[in-house]
Amino acid sequence: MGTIVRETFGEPFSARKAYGQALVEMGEHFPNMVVLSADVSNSDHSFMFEAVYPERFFNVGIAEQALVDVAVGMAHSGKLPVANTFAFLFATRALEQVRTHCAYGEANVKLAGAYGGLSDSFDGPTHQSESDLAILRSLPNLAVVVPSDPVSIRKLLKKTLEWPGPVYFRLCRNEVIPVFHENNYDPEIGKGIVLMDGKDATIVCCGVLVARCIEAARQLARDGIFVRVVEMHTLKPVDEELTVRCARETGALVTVEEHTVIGGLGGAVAEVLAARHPVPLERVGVADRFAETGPYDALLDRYGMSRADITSAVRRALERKK
Amino acid sequence: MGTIVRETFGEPFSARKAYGQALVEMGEHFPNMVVLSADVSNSDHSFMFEAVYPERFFNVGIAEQALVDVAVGMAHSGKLPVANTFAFLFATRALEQVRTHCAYGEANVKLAGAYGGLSDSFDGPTHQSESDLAILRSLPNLAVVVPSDPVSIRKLLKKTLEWPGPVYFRLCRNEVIPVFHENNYDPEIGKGIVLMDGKDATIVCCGVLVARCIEAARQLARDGIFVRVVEMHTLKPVDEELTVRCARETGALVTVEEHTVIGGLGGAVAEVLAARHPVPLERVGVADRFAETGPYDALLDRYGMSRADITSAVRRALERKK
Amino acid sequence: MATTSNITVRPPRVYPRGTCHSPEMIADLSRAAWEFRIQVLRMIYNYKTGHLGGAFSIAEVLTALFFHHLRLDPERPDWPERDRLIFSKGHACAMLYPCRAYRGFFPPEELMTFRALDSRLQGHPERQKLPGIEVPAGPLGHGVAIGAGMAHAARMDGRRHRVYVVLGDGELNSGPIWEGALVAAKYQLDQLVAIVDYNGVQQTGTTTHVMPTEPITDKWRAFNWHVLDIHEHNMAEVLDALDQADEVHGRPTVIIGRGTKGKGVSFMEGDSYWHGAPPTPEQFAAALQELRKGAEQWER
Amino acid sequence: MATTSNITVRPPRVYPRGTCHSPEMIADLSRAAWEFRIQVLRMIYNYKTGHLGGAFSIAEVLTALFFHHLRLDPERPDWPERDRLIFSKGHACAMLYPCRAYRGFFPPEELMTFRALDSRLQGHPERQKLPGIEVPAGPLGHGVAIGAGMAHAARMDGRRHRVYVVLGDGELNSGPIWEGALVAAKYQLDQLVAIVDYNGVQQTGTTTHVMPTEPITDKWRAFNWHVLDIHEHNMAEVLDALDQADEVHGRPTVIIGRGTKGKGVSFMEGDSYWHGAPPTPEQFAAALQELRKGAEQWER
Ligand SMILES: Cc1ncc(C[n+]2csc(CCOP(=O)(O)OP(=O)(O)O)c2C)c(N)n1
Ligand SMILES: Cc1ncc(C[n+]2csc(CCOP(=O)(O)OP(=O)(O)O)c2C)c(N)n1
Ligand SMILES: [Mg+2]
Ligand SMILES: [Mg+2]
Repeated sequence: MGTIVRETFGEPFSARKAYGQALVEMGEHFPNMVVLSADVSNSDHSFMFEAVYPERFFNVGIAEQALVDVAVGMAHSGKLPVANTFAFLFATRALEQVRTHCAYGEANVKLAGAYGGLSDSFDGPTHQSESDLAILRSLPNLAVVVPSDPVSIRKLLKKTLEWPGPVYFRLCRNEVIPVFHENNYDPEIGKGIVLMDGKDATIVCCGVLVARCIEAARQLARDGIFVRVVEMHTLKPVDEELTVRCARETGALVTVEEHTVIGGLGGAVAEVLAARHPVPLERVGVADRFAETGPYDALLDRYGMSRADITSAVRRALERKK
Repeated sequence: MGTIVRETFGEPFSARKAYGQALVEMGEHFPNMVVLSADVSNSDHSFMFEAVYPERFFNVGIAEQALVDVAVGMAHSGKLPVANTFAFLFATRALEQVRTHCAYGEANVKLAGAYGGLSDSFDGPTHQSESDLAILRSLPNLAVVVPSDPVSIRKLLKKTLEWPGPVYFRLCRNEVIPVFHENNYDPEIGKGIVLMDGKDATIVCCGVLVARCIEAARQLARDGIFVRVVEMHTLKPVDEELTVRCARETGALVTVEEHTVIGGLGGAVAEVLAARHPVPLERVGVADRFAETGPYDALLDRYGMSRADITSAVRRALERKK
Repeated sequence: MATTSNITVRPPRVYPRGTCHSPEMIADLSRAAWEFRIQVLRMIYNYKTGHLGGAFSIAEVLTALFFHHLRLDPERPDWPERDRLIFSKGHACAMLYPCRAYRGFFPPEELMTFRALDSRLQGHPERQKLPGIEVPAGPLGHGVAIGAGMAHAARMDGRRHRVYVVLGDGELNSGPIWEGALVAAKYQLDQLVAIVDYNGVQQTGTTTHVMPTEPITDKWRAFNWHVLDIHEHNMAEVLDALDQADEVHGRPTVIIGRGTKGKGVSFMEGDSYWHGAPPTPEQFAAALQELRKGAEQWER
Repeated sequence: MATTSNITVRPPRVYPRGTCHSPEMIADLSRAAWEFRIQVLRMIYNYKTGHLGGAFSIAEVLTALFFHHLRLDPERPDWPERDRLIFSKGHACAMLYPCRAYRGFFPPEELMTFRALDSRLQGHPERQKLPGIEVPAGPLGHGVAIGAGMAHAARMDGRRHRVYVVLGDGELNSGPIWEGALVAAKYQLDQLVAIVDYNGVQQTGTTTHVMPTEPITDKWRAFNWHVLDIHEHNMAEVLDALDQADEVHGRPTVIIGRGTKGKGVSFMEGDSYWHGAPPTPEQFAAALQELRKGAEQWER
């Protein structure tokens, strides 16, 4: 089990480049796959797919609503479309298209949300996505997947393409820390993964913060606090059984996500606990507000997702167990 | 306290007519108030305001994104705009406008979401709003208010207009049951109201289902189960203190809402409980799916919000207390 | 509650694409369009819910499409080579359902379940419930971009089938329509044809009052579409326009179908009240009589 | 990390609306536009983040607005009678900030904090942080409808101030723009003026390649706007067009400002690479030199 996570993390690697590479690789696996972008293909890195498969790539201009609807038309014609634009634009500007045609109409479109969380840090709050997971998780029939590192992006993109319905796939803009061993990491949509075991509490996390959670857990272990770390890469369908098991076995949970503490991973876990096995839960994330412009790491720290925020949330959760 | 709720409920009265009347009344109180609609003023009943104040009414056509943005421009020019269209359209088609300009830009626009929940029953799932509360609750700076009966519509509309920032005000299309005594019902945004006291469990509810909850509680009382009923008309900011107090004093909660059980009132309460006082919670609402076309009451019953659904959720919650 | 389902519609023959537009054919299709209006009136009267005005105005266009112009196989609703119909003004589906039923996609007996609980005939079309519905509709503004996606997929696969999108004129207020129009023109999607039910009325009033649409042909031309301008209640013009659109190369075509909301019932014509209101018993009887006269004028 | 803030900009005089467009004034404003480009180059080079291309192309328009055409009071940024500027293409705010700073809204010393943590100069404008910003911007497509709301509110209050909206040409792909255009025309909002930075390039390529915009004047005319068609880097044309727009009655006006993305730096002009990329040290030096020459040509 310990072998899923690298002993020493890898060198930071561009998440969007990893995504672009994965897209190209999938283009070969899935001959009916098409890729669309809305004049941001150099941001979302779908241009890498365009370079190899120009005839399967479509740039619809600055028209996110058309982006989704064109993809819907293609999906209903036997194509496997991956639509690309900023996460916040899927979650807001094109949300009616996503709801009516992907969620209700069950068009098998994959929505790749670039620049998720605070990762479009210098462009500021309008371009960041503090609420996308809550929004998209509330729609019936839509899966929500958040990969965390380059290996995870590649493997989960494949699973996302194989999944029989629409999926929101949330990505990061920046360099991220390679956390997983290529050979041992084998994610399934809808199944959380225990990355580290522990008995005192459980950290349930997703996305680029997984690395910070592992570091936090390792640090707590030095202080004699043994924390289980679960990567919940699928927010929907969320892994209820694993969540309940962690509640039962460790007695307190902490969720960690690059998102408001309302309605996202923290919300999903709070709902499962309340319904099945109430225990103390601390939710680490953005405190229901907009962030600002600045370097990515500085924003993560300032807006409540520092390593210290994680460790002290664990300590608070432990305190509440008593 | 018992005097807030009528002993015998009133005759069903059109919620949208009550809203239209309230709009007209407020037009006099608030001289800078303007009302906008997007070619649905005969649905949302803002036509009643138009009839009295034609020069303060704007029909922008079938253009919900412009609806919000025009209202934003007016708000930043000293007007107090009430924008009207279907709930699902605010929560999806115009959501980027709501997020960027009302939530982030803090434009003081009131968004009156007509045809909330399943109330546009015959138009079917596209026109119903199973996820609007989850979506809008996830945005920073936006208040979310759900009135329940004609008195509540009128009183909460006034509070909504007085509230210093943007508010999403969710309405029902159909005839609703007058529940409250005009003189004793005095709601404040952000404060839940204890409608009936009880010690065994608490029902936290909002919207037109408040009437059903009271009926359910009265029925349970006949079986010796004494349930507290709280009207949580404001989902955001949610009344944390009252929620925690109910958890502490009654030990088990049931949320009842005309909405998916993901992320709405049930989500808000689950988050508060997990963070402050974990107790068993049963969430009554739509089971994360789209509904269908049909008569309103039949849909409420079929999709999980019947009186029997409420009473059995209370019984399950009591069972879990043990 | 429901009146018994007394089926009175005599469907027209099916005239395969390419059939010469003989006077007999035109009369048969025109008569059928009037009879479909009668069916729609009954369906909406039955449960007192549904959209009459925009269903009546699109009768000739849908009749022409289903009984002549569209290549379809009711036995195989998912036949890959079928022409696609995107009924973007989904609220008017009370007219879509009879056309599909009498074309053989489902039993006409089901028509009177329109908008009832458990019916496959949802208030707005649902693709999972009813065979042949390509996409759900209801929220306005989607048809052009979805049609563009379908037309593009067809071209990629070397398929020659065509994609027809039926729009309302009020629907053109909606931004996503113009996004789709740009995309379709960029990709020169000549397999795509939009038909605007240019009936001059939207939900709360005339388009002149609510949101002026003129100069309508200039708008579409400025968005690089080929424009045909016809009278939508004249069956011969509808049939000819659909043929002409087949001959356009290198750009999508829009057919502006000038007509009348509530067409066929004098007291409903041009009045936005009848966008979504159901008739009283007296109104029902009066409307029925007028529609019967309309149908009779095409009997021969 | 940050280079020291060596302020080199000599702002122009403020020429109140109505001032005759003398050659001296035109030269002064033109020179300042070039110097603002230098300031922008420094700001973006400083933290290696920001949008150069679309900032450079809008230099003359913003200079004309802030130092001549807009009625503003920097001491009272919320003066109710002020003209409104809605900077809808918010990504190009690196040019908005110097214009506002040198016009007196905040100290030019702050300019070099652009995009730093704790700066009031956010990556896209934030109204709560910086006085004078009317609305946030960043997500494209809002300006016209918001401007319509402001123009309408002004008319209701009997105020004569005007509302200016600056749009990108790629931004016109966006549906909400056309919704706003319809609303503004319906209400005949002649206090509203949109200016399109028609620089022929959007984020991932030319507009011809990504999403063709032509025939652009036909589009706006078909949406019932008055259209003026000018060269946006020609200060005299910009000033004249703004005056002409004041004289239009009964409909909103759009000024199509034909120009060049990345204007002023030969290797940036017309190349979408420079939409959002920061320069290397060598590119910075080369660009600086070209921009200085540009400014010098207006020295007199
Ligand atoms: C996006 C959206 N906004 C509003 C509505 C409500 N609505 C349904 S039909 C309609 C009027 C449509 O007018 P038009 O397009 O002219 O259709 P027709 O005249 O053919 O009925 C409106 C506003 C909707 N269905 N979708
Ligand atoms: C709705 C939306 N979609 C995408 C983007 C990302 N984006 C920022 S600028 C830009 C290109 C803008 O091109 P244009 O309007 O021509 O501006 P300019 O050439 O003046 O820079 C894009 C796609 C955005 N900000 N908003
Ligand atoms: Mg119409
Ligand atoms: Mg441009």
